[in-house]
Amino acid sequence: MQLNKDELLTAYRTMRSIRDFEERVHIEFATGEIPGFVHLYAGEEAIATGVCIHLREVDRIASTHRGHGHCIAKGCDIDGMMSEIYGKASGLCKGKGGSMHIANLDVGMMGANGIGGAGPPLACGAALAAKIKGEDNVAVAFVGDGGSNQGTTLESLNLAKVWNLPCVFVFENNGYAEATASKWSVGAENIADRASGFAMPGVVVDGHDFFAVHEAAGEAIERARKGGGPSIIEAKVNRYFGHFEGDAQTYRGPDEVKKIRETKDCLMKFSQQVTEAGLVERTELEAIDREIAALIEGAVTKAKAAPKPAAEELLTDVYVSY
Amino acid sequence: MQLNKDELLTAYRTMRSIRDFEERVHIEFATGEIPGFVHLYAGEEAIATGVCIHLREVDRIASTHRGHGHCIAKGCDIDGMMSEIYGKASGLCKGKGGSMHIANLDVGMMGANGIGGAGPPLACGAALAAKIKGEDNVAVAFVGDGGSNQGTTLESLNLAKVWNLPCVFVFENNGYAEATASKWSVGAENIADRASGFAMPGVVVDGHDFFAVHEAAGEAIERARKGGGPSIIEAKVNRYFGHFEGDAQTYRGPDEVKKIRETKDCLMKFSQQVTEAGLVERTELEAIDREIAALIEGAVTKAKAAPKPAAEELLTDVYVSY
Amino acid sequence: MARAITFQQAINEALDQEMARDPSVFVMGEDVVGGEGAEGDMDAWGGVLGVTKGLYGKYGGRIMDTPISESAFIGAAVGAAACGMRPVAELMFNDFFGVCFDQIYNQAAKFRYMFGGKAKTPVVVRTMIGAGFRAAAQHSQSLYAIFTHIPGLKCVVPATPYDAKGLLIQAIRDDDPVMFCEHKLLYQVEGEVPEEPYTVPFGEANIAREGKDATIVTLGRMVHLANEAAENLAKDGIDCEVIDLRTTSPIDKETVLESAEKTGRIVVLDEATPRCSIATDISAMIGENCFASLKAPIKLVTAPHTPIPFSDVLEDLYVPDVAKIEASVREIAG
Amino acid sequence: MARAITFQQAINEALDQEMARDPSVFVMGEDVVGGEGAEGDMDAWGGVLGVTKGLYGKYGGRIMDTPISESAFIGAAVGAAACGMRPVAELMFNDFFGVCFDQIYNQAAKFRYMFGGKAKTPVVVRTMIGAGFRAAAQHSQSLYAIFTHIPGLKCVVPATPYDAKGLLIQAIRDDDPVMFCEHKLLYQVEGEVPEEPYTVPFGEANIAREGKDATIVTLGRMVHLANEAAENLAKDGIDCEVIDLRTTSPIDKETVLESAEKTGRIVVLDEATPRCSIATDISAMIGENCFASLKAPIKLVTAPHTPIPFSDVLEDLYVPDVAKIEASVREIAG
Ligand SMILES: Cc1ncc(C[n+]2csc(CCOP(=O)(O)OP(=O)(O)O)c2C)c(N)n1
Ligand SMILES: Cc1ncc(C[n+]2csc(CCOP(=O)(O)OP(=O)(O)O)c2C)c(N)n1
Ligand SMILES: [Mg+2]
Ligand SMILES: [Mg+2]
Repeated sequence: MQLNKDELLTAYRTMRSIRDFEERVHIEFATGEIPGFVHLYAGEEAIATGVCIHLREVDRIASTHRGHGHCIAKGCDIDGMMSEIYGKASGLCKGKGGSMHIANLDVGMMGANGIGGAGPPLACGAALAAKIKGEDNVAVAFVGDGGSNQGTTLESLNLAKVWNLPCVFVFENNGYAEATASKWSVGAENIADRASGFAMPGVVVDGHDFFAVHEAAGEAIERARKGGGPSIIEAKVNRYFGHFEGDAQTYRGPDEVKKIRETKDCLMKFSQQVTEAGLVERTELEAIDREIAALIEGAVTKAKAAPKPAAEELLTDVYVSY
Repeated sequence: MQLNKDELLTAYRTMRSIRDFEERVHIEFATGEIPGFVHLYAGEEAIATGVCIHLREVDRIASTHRGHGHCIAKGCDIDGMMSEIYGKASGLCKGKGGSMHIANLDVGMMGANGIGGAGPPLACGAALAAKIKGEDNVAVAFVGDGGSNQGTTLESLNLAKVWNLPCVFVFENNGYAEATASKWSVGAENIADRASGFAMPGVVVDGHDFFAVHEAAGEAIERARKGGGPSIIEAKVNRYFGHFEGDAQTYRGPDEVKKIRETKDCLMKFSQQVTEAGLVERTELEAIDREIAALIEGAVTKAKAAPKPAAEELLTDVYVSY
Repeated sequence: MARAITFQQAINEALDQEMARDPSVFVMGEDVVGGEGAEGDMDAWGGVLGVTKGLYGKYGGRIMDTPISESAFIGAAVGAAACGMRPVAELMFNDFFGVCFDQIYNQAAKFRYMFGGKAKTPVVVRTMIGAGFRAAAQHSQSLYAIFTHIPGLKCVVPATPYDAKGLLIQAIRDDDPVMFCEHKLLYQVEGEVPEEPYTVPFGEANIAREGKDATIVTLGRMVHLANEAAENLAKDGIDCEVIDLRTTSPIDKETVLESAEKTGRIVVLDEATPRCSIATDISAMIGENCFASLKAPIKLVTAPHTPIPFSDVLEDLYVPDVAKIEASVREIAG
Repeated sequence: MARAITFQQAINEALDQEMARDPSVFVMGEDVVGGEGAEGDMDAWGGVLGVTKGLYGKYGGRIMDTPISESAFIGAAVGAAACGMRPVAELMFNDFFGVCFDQIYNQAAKFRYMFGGKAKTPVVVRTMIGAGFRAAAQHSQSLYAIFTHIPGLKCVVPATPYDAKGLLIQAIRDDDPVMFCEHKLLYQVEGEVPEEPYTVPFGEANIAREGKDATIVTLGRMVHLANEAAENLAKDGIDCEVIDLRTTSPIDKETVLESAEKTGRIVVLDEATPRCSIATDISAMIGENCFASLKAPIKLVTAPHTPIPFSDVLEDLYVPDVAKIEASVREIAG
């Protein structure tokens, strides 16, 4: 699957947007202005980006508590996201959901989710809807290594197989579920090893490598779209920040993250590859960097300035009719 | 694993007890005197028997809604069981549980269970208790093919692996979950194929063949007892009666059961094998047949004659203290 | 045209008519077809008690068996609903909610609010409730208090074939997630049911019987027992009003409070267990709003705070009966 | 010796002392140790908010991390309890009950009854409840009404460090399954707590403040708000009694009813959502039993029937506050 220049720039822009968004939230959270829990996706950008670049707006994704990257990759508005994280009326969910519940069904983003393993059944549902309607839309469930052990996830694999759903399960194995290592909590060498027990293809890819993710996702999504049923992609990756902001991460090796940032960073690798291959000029990437920096700056400024939700909002949106 | 004569006779007695118990409940149910749902184990006797013969009283089993066979094989009192099914005060659970909730923790039988997939977590708990106490007891979870697709079951496999529990998962694949064929509902060739996704051994055996079950169970239980962790045994088998009594079974092929009874019946096969090998005399088996016939007759007579629970029983046994 | 059909037929008809009307309606659950993958007949079961029987022949791929994976398939119904479908998922017995409730209460029920009003999740979960079937502790519960406790969920408990049909059609057309609770002992009850599709609105209680001396507020199967008790009491000159709530969420506060103000004497009758129940819910609502009109304490007639026993004698003591209802009304009747 | 420690330390100490006393007590949950399998420190977390920190150093194999598999590990706790152990399993947030409740409510809670009195399942499920943490709709609920609804379960909601320790020790020693609900906003609250182990019995409410004009019945974090409201009201000559239920199941009917008879004016205060709640439960109980003593309608002060909003301004409106409590008392105070 060869990507053209536009696609490469789009991929870079998405990854850069996620990175800058997360790095900025990290900084802003420390000031105490952002309430609640925030789980940052920095380090894992290649996965959301490499998968979602294959998706149309009508394709759906279900996400996790660590959802910012998925949201951005699936086309959620960045201003709206930032405002949501600040709990403002201008937020994508009017400030009622917050970081863990950002969603925009209009662009096929079915929601970040506060419940580990809640996404796969929902993605099965999106895939089922497509199948019943006779549309060739697909659904993707992003799941963590921790979430891979949840019964809801495991039974969704079986359901997707049995119903032959156009559904792809992307396991983001970032090595940890909170402070627990995936090599302990996943009772198998790879999460992808579970695929054979549900008679579906399963592959392991380097989650820092946009091109590896892109290729595996392309195959799986294509297969799903053509009626070939579900599959598993396990992307081995790392998260740069703590489980949530405030996590001291003493469970990690001393320079664990530093080393990865220096040797495997997805943006670094991508930039090197595309510039060395002469596909893109470094200046073009730098232009994007500037563009995104301004975008994120603007999002934060707007979020801070925006009003909080009005009191009436407490009681609305519970039901369509009651 | 060579069985001595006593062991062979014990195995036969257990299988015959289960068969006669179930055939009789089938008949008695039709008279309308037995209330509620009854799920019969006839046809599957070799599994419960071949597994439980390896277990000591302090080893534990968790069962399913189709629990009579497991109860008998683990040593529950047959009079008490029959009375329980009739809802009598003399029942093993004072008539408060019924067929779907027969239990006797004193003999390591943790209960039949009305919830599909509820047994595996409980068996993990029994295994964990043994492990923490430093005892070499094991636990066995019996699960149906239908129950194999329940998230609770699947995540128990992982937990047992991660904690290296002395736990064996015995999947009784009798071809159906209610009216749904396992070859449809299980998204894999074999349930045992799931073992590799949890890095544990998994084998498929003929569930009509006592010796096959006995051997596989012996290995798995021995491994568990010695600290070698969990494993899966899938026993392919058939049930002779409907899902529950009253099921017309129109989803089955016309002579499906008849053919199996004639060619694969576990009691028939066992008798042939042991008599042909000269290990046991046919007359010895016939003596057991008579003994069991009397036992079951007695159980039914006692159950019918027994009083119903007293009204006070409604409010007792809810808490130890309240 | 109304004819007498059973409660079960009424539900089947509601599903049939809605599936015919709207291609986005589909049905799924364990053995709602029955026979998937097997050698013999498809549609062998049509649900464990035959309620969905016959729909497969008409709608094929829109009625689907599922593996025993309630979280996955009910979650799939929720996900499909969020994507524009109108799924009707069957949770065979409401007792099984403990393996899958997250998808209902944290997902379906909260999407709209969490997403700032931008989601709509029109999923119906049909589920069997109720004791009296000798089905013991894990197949006989009535858990609608739990469903009612959850903001974002609606909860329906029909008492008659007429309501079963009209409320189910409403549930399917409704844009919010609905728990639809069917009492297994009502399936064979007959009643007049129009042939054409119609809806019974949510949040409108049915005054099953008008009366002036006392009010029995109840729901589901208990409505029939309340009516019977009321008839018996009428012979002694005690004229009871019987209110059938029909939906517990939304609740018809107005009808209940009006009746309470009129009679001033209330029995709340509920076959579920007593703590934090619909019975306490109604009692508290009346207590807070009709204080001045109450002539006697509000009596609660419920099951005891125990699991449901298997033995028939015990189960018969467990479920409120006509005698208990009568006695309670007499206790407070002036 | 009593010294001031936090609610969180009180819980840690209760676990510590019970683990020291009884080798059948063990603790499990997601990251209750924290760091399992990782390169860095074990006991890096000691629970998501550090409540179990330090126990690993003392009890090693008796405090165990788990995969994210609540049904499996809570079920394992239930199974181990049925086999003679006294497990304390942590369900990190009570909001997660929807993925594992079957093992609690259909298994642990019903074993004894279903098995004719022959089982004993002394499992404790520790779980965080409560709003006010900006944790949004899926991490802020208070679901104790659901736990209370279930026969066979006990449910504890401590309000003070003293009670947290004594009730947790009681829960561990208790032979029945217990839901132990810890309000996350209470963890840093300090109070006097004896160093030695002690139990606070179940089913005995605490009269947090004596008074004669009105009674506020409440629980958990709301006890502190009720006390504050009572102090403010005292300045205006309204003398409130504050009853802290401590356990919702069993419930201390006697203390509640006595106070109701004494004051005749009741506010039930509960931070959970209103329908089929502890608030309605208490109100109905008083309404049924103290009819003649009531001088005013029983007021319910609760959260609204909505999911919990994320935004701080909305969440602050969601949770009952001192002003609302005061206003409600004034409304009914003679
Ligand atoms: C059902 C459930 N259990 C536990 C939690 C608490 N929790 C939130 S995130 C998390 C770890 C998730 O790990 P993983 O799936 O690997 O995702 P990651 O955070 O690494 O992206 C846990 C245990 C939860 N949200 N839901
Ligand atoms: C959680 C749950 N879902 C559904 C059911 C209803 N049910 C009872 S038995 C059964 C089929 C079980 O099939 P299987 O596990 O293969 O066991 P078998 O009956 O064949 O022994 C079903 C669906 C249940 N009891 N529990
Ligand atoms: Mg992870
Ligand atoms: Mg089966």
